[in-house]
Amino acid sequence: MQDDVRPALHEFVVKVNEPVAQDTYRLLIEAPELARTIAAGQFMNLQVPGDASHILRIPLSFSCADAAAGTVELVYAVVGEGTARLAAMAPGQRSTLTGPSGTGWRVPEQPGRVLLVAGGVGLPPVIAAARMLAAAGVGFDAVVGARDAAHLYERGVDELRGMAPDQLCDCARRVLVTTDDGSAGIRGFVTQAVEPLLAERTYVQLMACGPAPMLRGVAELADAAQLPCQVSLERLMGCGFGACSCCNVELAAGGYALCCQDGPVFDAKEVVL
Amino acid sequence: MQDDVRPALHEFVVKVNEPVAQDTYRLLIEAPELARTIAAGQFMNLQVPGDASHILRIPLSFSCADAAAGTVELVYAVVGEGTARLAAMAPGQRSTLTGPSGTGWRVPEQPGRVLLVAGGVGLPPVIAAARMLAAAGVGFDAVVGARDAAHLYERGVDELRGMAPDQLCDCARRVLVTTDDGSAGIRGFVTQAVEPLLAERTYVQLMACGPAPMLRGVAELADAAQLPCQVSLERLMGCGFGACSCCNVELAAGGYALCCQDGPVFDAKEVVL
Amino acid sequence: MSVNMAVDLGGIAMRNPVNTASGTFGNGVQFEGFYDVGATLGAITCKGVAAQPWDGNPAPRLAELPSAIMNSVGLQNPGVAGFVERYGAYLQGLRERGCAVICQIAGHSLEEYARATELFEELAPWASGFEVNISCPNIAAGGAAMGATPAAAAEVMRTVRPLTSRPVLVKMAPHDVAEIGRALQAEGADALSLINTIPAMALDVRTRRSRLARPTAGLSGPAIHAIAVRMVWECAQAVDLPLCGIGGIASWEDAAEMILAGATAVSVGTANLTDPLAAAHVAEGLERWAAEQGVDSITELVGAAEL
Amino acid sequence: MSVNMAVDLGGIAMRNPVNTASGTFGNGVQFEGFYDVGATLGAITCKGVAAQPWDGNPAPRLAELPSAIMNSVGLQNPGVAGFVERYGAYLQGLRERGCAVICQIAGHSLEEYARATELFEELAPWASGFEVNISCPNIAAGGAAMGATPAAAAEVMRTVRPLTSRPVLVKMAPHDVAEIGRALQAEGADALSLINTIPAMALDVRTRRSRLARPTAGLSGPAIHAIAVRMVWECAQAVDLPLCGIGGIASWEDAAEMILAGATAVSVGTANLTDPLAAAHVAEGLERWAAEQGVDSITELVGAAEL
Repeated sequence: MQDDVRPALHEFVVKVNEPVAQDTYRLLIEAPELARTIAAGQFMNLQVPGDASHILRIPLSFSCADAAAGTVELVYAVVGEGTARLAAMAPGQRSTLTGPSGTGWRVPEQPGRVLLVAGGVGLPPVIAAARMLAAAGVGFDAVVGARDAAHLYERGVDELRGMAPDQLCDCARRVLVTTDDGSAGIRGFVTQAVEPLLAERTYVQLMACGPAPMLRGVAELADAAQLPCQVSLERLMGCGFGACSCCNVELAAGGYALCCQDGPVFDAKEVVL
Repeated sequence: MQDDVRPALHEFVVKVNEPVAQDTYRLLIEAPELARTIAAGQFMNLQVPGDASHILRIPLSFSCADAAAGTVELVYAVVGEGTARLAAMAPGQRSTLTGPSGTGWRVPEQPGRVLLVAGGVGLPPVIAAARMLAAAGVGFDAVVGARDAAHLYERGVDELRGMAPDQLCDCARRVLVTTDDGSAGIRGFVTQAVEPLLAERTYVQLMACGPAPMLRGVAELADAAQLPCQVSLERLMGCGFGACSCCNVELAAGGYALCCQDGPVFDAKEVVL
Repeated sequence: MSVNMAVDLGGIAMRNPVNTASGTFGNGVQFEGFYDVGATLGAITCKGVAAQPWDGNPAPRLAELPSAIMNSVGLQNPGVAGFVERYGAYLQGLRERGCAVICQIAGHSLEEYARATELFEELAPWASGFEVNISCPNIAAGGAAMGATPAAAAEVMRTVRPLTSRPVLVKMAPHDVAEIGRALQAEGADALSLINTIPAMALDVRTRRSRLARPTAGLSGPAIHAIAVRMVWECAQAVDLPLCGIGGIASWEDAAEMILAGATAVSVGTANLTDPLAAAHVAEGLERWAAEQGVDSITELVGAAEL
Repeated sequence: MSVNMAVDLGGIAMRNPVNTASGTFGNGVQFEGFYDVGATLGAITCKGVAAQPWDGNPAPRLAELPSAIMNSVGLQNPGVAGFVERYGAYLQGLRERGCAVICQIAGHSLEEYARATELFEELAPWASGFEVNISCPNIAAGGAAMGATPAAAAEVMRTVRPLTSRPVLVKMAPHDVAEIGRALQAEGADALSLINTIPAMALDVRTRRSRLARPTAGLSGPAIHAIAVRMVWECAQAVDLPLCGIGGIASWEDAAEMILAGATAVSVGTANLTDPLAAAHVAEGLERWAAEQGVDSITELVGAAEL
């Protein structure tokens, strides 16, 4: 456990809070110290004012931290009462968050291309991973899955396509979209796009975020290809900083790690997905 | 107990919700059936959305029900979390209320002038009483007390002054204002204005609403003048329609009545103030 | 796709599992302006009534707490004769409309329970059954609850049981529900209602006094729901009696949890104050849920939690 | 205007009455990014630790409820040796900074409690005292809590007491607090901490399964506060020991209620998750309150409710 992860309490101001796909919002907050310190794959835990009967904060990952502007971009799905309340926050409204929390993505040690895989609202942390890789000069391809075209966060896909070109690869980046119903991109699950990519192109690692069944599928393909795979997991969280031990993740070796502290990013082989 | 009081659930729409004095708001709601059926001195119990941790509705009296327009006017003080939430409701917002609830003011059976006495947020139901009297052709004077000029709901005082003139009295209506600090009207409590009025002019009855100490003082003066006195009481309420028995009012003869059903308007002699 | 929603609560036939908790629903008539009580609910449980009138506790009787309220009404009631005089005709009509009527019996001593039962037997032939409130303060024992221990609860039941052949339920306090439930079953209780409000304390820290007129009062509302479900489950493991699950039920989901935990019926309580249509919404929602669960009868879902 | 805020919790000297509830505050270090724990709190209570490491319960361990959460962490812990290795240096420093450090002892049997106490004695000379968690499941007795009855609680205390001369507190479950408190006092407990979480049940009505990995789990948060205050008051009437009041304390007012009800100290628990600064705010607020109440020492307010 990383007891040196010491999130702080930050005030934030909502700058933008706009729908960007069905049940999906893009939130831009001003939180200068957070923007300076948060690393790709880490998360924050937001207090959303309004309903005192919900006592827990809402843990959210981010897609982009702009240290110069002092802003952090989050893209979230409205899935319940808490995120609905968040979607109602207006520009100018203030609240607090705790962060940066947890252990994020790691840039692979070996040189070579990474395959990023995002399913649903797993996309934002994958965008953050892509920015991290691009900044480190590491090439990547990406597969982005969504239920259908309406739920696809297209701007995120465009961002992946538009990031600085690979410095170490001479071939073009591939960013593939899959939807369950074929209303955008390839019809099917992300794994159906990942499998041929793994056969066709060379990767040193996979990095994936999305629903548990998707992560299991991606981890199996990585395993078959004998490639390491980082996965970012989602858990209901009590505190978000190691105080309550509620967000346990089963370890392959037995026992549990804490998603908020040891994760949310884990080596797929170390956890039971 | 009046088991025939059968409030219903009404949807309402906020038309106006504006500050009219310090910590005091005027709320105009559209609720056509309520506007048609509610009687002076009765109340309603509003559901104010937002914070599920507060499970009770907010009981409020009203100042004016306009059956033709389908609207009801409420003037309320922001005194706690619930009324603060109500003050944040914007025009167009909808919620529900239960009502009409309780037993309201009674027009005196004997002919003659009534002295109305209002303290603080006791003013709105007194305005409703004045409208009821004016419609019945009964004359009245009024004493309106407030902490200071800033907390005085002046528009309400103007309404009392501007209502249809008495049909049975040839002398002009008196509407006196008192404030604790003298920043408007007479310096002192309402009783300091009530006492000389009782000595000087002839009344058949008093009708009063305000804080408990004020009601005690007014009831004592009425008693000394051998006049009946109706008082409108305030209690924390569970249901507002006789289901929970939580809003008990001690009876002079022993035992308890329920404020929400037997009141909020009582004969001052029948209750322990 | 039509599910049989009828249940048998210890001999009380209910058209659906929805009952109301004593003291939160007046005596039914107060809700007739909101919906057709007689056509909608499985049963109502009236306010607790004693042989003689009780004044109840002084004000304040109510405090609001997070997702909860506290009350100390103290069973204000007009006595059995006054109750029957005022509400008898309405309640008889309610039963004729298909809604069971459960009268709650209160007492400060075994003698008072007996006398109230006798008076109800004499004056309320329309009552579907009785619920004995064993949380009333025992005047002789310094105010402790009449049925605080298995032995004391059994004694109350032993007193009431021979006096009526109609179904007798017992409203249980929120402690030792397995042991007390077994004791009540042994004494011939037909069903158990649980839980009553949870004793709690709220102080005004400026005046150092209770926020209510009594040092302690009963906590109810959504805050206690998960505790109540656990106690219903514990009691259901311990006894072989139908249970009426009570405690913070504000939605059909809350009621469904109670049924899965082992309750044959459910009582909507504090939610009646928040939303006077709550019990009606629970009845509708339970029927939809039972259909979605694919059962022919709601009784198939009683105790059907997979734990 | 300066009030002496120091209290003595059964031999544990605290600069102010504010402690933290075990399992809600990590082991203190997790909050150092939020405020200076060592300079602010009276004490912290560490997570429960057993002689050998425990894995704890499977996921999910958490559910959100109205004004509350439920958890079933199951005392995941690295064992005394692992705990001391990982946190010993920090905790020794915390004590040197003026904040008492209370280590919580867990066990599945009397032998395990004894072994854990011996290991703490050997490896944690910096501990200010111990809190014995008697709500751990008794493996030999099918999982019932180790200290569920006065006799069983007394037996745990009798096991631990001879093994240390440092203060021993007992973390009490939310039932029979008067009787169990008296039994613990008779066995030499120095102080009592109450209440632990309240057993509760939350079901997913579509799957018919528990929302957590165990059938029941512990309810905590503002929903249970008024119940906890009542139990602290009941226990204070029954015993002559200092109490640490725990249960839904989210504000200084909540803490002040506990003190008025009879608590010498208070532990902030679930509120640490909601607002990591909660315990610090409680400490500030209590000092303002004590000054407004016009006392020279906060101890004058302990049990000072006028009921």
